[in-house]
Amino acid sequence: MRELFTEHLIYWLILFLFMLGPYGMIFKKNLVKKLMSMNIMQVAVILFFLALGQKTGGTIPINLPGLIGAEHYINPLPHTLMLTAIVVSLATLGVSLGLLLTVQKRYGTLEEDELLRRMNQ
Amino acid sequence: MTIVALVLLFSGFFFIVVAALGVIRFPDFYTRLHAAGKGDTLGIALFVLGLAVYNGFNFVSLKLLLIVLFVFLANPIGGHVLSRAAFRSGLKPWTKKGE
Amino acid sequence: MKEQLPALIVIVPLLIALLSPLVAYFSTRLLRGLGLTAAAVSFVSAVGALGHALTKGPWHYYFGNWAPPWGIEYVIDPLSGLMAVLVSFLSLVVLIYTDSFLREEGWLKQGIHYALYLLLTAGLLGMTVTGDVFNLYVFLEISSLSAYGLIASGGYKATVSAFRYVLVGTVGASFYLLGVGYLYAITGSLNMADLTVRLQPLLDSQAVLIAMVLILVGMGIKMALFPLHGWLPDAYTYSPPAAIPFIAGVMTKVMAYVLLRYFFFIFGVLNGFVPLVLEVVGWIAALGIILASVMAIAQSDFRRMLAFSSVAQVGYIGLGLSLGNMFGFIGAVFHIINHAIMKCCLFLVAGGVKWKTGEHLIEKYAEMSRRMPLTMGAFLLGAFSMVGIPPTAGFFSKWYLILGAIEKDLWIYVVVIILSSLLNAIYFFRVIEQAYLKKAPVAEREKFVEDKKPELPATMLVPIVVLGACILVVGILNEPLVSNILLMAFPGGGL
Amino acid sequence: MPGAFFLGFLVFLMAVTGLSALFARDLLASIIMFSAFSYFAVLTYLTMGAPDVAFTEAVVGVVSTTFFIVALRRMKRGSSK
Amino acid sequence: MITDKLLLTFLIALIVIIFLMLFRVLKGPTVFDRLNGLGVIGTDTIVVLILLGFLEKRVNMYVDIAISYGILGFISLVVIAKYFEGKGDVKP
Amino acid sequence: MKFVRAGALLVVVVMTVVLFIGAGALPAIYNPQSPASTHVSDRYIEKSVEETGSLNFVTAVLADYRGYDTLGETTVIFTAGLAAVVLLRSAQKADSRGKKVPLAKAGKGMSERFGTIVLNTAARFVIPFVTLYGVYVLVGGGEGNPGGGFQSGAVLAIAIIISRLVYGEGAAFNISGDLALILAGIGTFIYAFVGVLTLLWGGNFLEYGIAPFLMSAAEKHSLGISGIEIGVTLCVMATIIAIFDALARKEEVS
Repeated sequence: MRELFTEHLIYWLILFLFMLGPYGMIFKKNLVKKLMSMNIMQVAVILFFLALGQKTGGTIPINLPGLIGAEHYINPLPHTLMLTAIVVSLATLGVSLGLLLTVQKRYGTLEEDELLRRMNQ
Repeated sequence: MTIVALVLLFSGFFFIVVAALGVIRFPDFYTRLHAAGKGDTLGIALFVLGLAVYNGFNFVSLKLLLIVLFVFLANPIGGHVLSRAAFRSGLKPWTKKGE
Repeated sequence: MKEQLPALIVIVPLLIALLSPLVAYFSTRLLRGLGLTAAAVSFVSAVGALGHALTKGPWHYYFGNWAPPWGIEYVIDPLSGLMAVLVSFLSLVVLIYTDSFLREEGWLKQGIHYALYLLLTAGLLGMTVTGDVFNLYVFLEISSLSAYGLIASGGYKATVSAFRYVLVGTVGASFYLLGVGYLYAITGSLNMADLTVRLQPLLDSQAVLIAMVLILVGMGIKMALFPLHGWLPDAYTYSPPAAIPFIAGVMTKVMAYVLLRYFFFIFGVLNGFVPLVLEVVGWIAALGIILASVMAIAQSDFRRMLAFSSVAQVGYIGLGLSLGNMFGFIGAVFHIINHAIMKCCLFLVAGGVKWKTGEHLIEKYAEMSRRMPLTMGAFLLGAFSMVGIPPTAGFFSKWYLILGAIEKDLWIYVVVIILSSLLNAIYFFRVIEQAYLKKAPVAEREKFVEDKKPELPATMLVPIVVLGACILVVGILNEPLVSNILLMAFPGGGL
Repeated sequence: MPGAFFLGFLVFLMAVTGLSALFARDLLASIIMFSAFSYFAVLTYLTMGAPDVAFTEAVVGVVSTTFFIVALRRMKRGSSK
Repeated sequence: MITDKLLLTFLIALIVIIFLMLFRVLKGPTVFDRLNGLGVIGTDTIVVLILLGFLEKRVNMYVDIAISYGILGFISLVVIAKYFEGKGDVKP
Repeated sequence: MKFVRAGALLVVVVMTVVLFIGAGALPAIYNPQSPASTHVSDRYIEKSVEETGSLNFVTAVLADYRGYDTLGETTVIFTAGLAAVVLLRSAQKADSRGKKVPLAKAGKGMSERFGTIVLNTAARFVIPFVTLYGVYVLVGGGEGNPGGGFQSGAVLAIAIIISRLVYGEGAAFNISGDLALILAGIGTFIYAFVGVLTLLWGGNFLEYGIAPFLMSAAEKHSLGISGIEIGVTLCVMATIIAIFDALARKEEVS
């Protein structure tokens, strides 16, 4: 039981952070906050992948002269994948902020209830 | 060299702690900004300088010096810009009661 | 160059898309030619690759010549080849159609529209032919982002629905990525073939179950499987007519293809927790078919009706997936093809009517058959196919689905399919009634009787007619299609 | 393992800042907390031995904060809870 | 004389300070207080990054990130100050 | 409505619990024997220096082994730029109802000049410094430091954003939105063009080793990597500026 706690605690924290995303998107009525919770979720996915690559006795995956062998370096593959994921999150953020500005311009509000009311007028 | 580094490190750390205390304890924004802007800048600069001395003379130390330079440039300007924005948007400075 | 065909399928539209703002700055006509060329090249190479896959077996293409699992590979087997042909064909057809809507726009708008459209094509094609689960995510994001852009360019209401789509779509993509993370954690590989091998001893692990659920939810959101379809109706209704036929026709189908690929090829339908998950999918899909069809009846906007019908039709694919046997597989893939073609055709018709009359409401379709006979003919074929009337394609996919359900003794699914066909008939008959039987009000009638112009410009009419013909052709040629391609595509190589 | 505890503490801080970003009434404050969230994310990535990712996140953090504030300039600052 | 242990002590102390600053960021009361706290967190993080680099024996990698942090604090302050130009509201 | 919210909360809680339980089945964190650290990654760590000539394994994987992913990533950025620009330019035109659009509260916009002497003077020092640093990140990226095309592009973009913020829309050190979009396309095209070159030389897409130069394989690979890094830098820089420009553009009075 104690092992489970030390070995998986970080996963749990990360998954909690991940579920903050859907929670915020459902229960926060402000669109900017929905956007933020989306971003938090993406960060949690990144953390999850990085946690997978951890290794005791591993250092940063940049070659040190004289230190040869796979067991001395952290797995570089998740880092690569997550670089892509970060870039994707920035891209999504840009697009959705553009969308929000347009919504604000037309409807003058970013609160979901108010927005729905104004849309159906 | 080590002694110099140690002195720099500890004095830098002292200023950082003092700045942090100030930010926590001072009564209003302007005084807190005062603590952060002055204390923190000096503290960081001394601390990083100490690390640079400890590291010896190489490319990394040059970069550390660059950081010191940049902190010295950016932090006060940040403070200036921030206090200007605060004052212009109508935040009143704190005064002792009754004055 | 022949051995580089798989790369060309995706690369050519991508390259042209990257240059299109630049090209549009100098000449929009040149851009139009380049875009059509790119789509055509992509289509031709997809056909070539499919031919190779059918005659000589699956084609593996290594990017950077790094062998998998270290590098990224493209796999063209009959299934992915068929999907690539479908996507690139529809992309080409809709691109011809797009032209009339864009002629009057400025260079920037045209350049961006072409770029986004070609990027969407490239993204969807990349998703179909890739053999790497993370590469699939990257192309998923390319296609989603370009779809957000295309949908949002349709006015203010479209912006709101596009924002909702961004949120929901990102949740879907993140769920998918987390699922990939679980798979990566227990196998250490990202290559699909390698995953299949390394997952075999692990299929009873809880982590695989979670990964399965995460991927199912993620892709389910993207393909608008029933309880997760909230973003779809608004997005389809408000987006601009130049882009929506392709998005509606192809995007959700490619996501469905990804699910098929995962469940039939990577997890294997008979192992571990898979049958349990599939059973749940089946019930949800059956419920979704009925509810979405009922919702479609209640709509007064033609596009909104089509959107709800899309949700119902995606349910059929889910049903085929959940059956998990050969007939279910064939039915699902066949329905992907059919539905892509007919939904594309129907949205083209909706766009054509909008172009001519500026209307989307069903009640304004009165006597449309005399004003636009060819367009309405194509609509009639599409509607018959949706309902499932024999010579058209839609009948046969339902037929295979029913066969699959009978084979598994799930008679309730048979009932669901037949019932939903009836519901389909009801909501399409409303439109048919308006278009063929109702008389238009006199004032409007005089207007269009005087009108001597052709019903639509040729660039719009040809795609509509071609797709209408395709519905018939696919229906009539279903036997060779199934026995030559779909049976080869079934994992294990058919009977 | 001290590294694990340090890591757990940082992720906990991220959770705190993330939650408070979601629950602030003032959107500008929310963005500032989001910025702090991104700071801790950088520290966490570094502790996990991923300098490349941390670097990217640091830069992306700046850019996304900038985007947020520039966009907020045209929005209303208040927010429902 | 300067051992890893000393650096580790500094590191932990700095983390505690950052944690305290977080209180300021979370509590407010005005936006400017939060910003101020954020600025202090930013500058302290620079030191934390460099210390982490010394502890990992890979200083040259961490210094780059530290420099970009310096820029980070600066630009976000400038952007927020610009936000307040001509707006004139402290509270929403 | 209450029921829907409660149901949604229930779904979120159940999902969290399921994920927590599922995490128990994952290999423990820090385990050097976990499949993720033993199966594919070994080759990247052991061979990448000789095969790709890059000391940074992450760069090696990013730009060479999985270079095609990175092409996709760059395209994603470019797509985002396109989508953001098309949105903010065209939404008001496409709305058929033609209502008057309510404007945001008047005041000086983000695109105005920001006039304090201290800031203006400081920006004169800071901007070249940041630009130089961006170039350094690009150049130093391959030589065993973190950094590379993406980071460099973002830092360069930050330099331009500072200039835009301080000196306003008429800043000398500036790129306009439309031009930025074209530049972003060209940047990504440079990346893809490296791949097309390798196709034309008879290799697979992005197979740098095929280049007909008199070099060792590792040198060819690092040449190819630097080629694509330049493309990534250009694309990222231009796209961030394009999005910023679209967001901060002066509100058009209609």
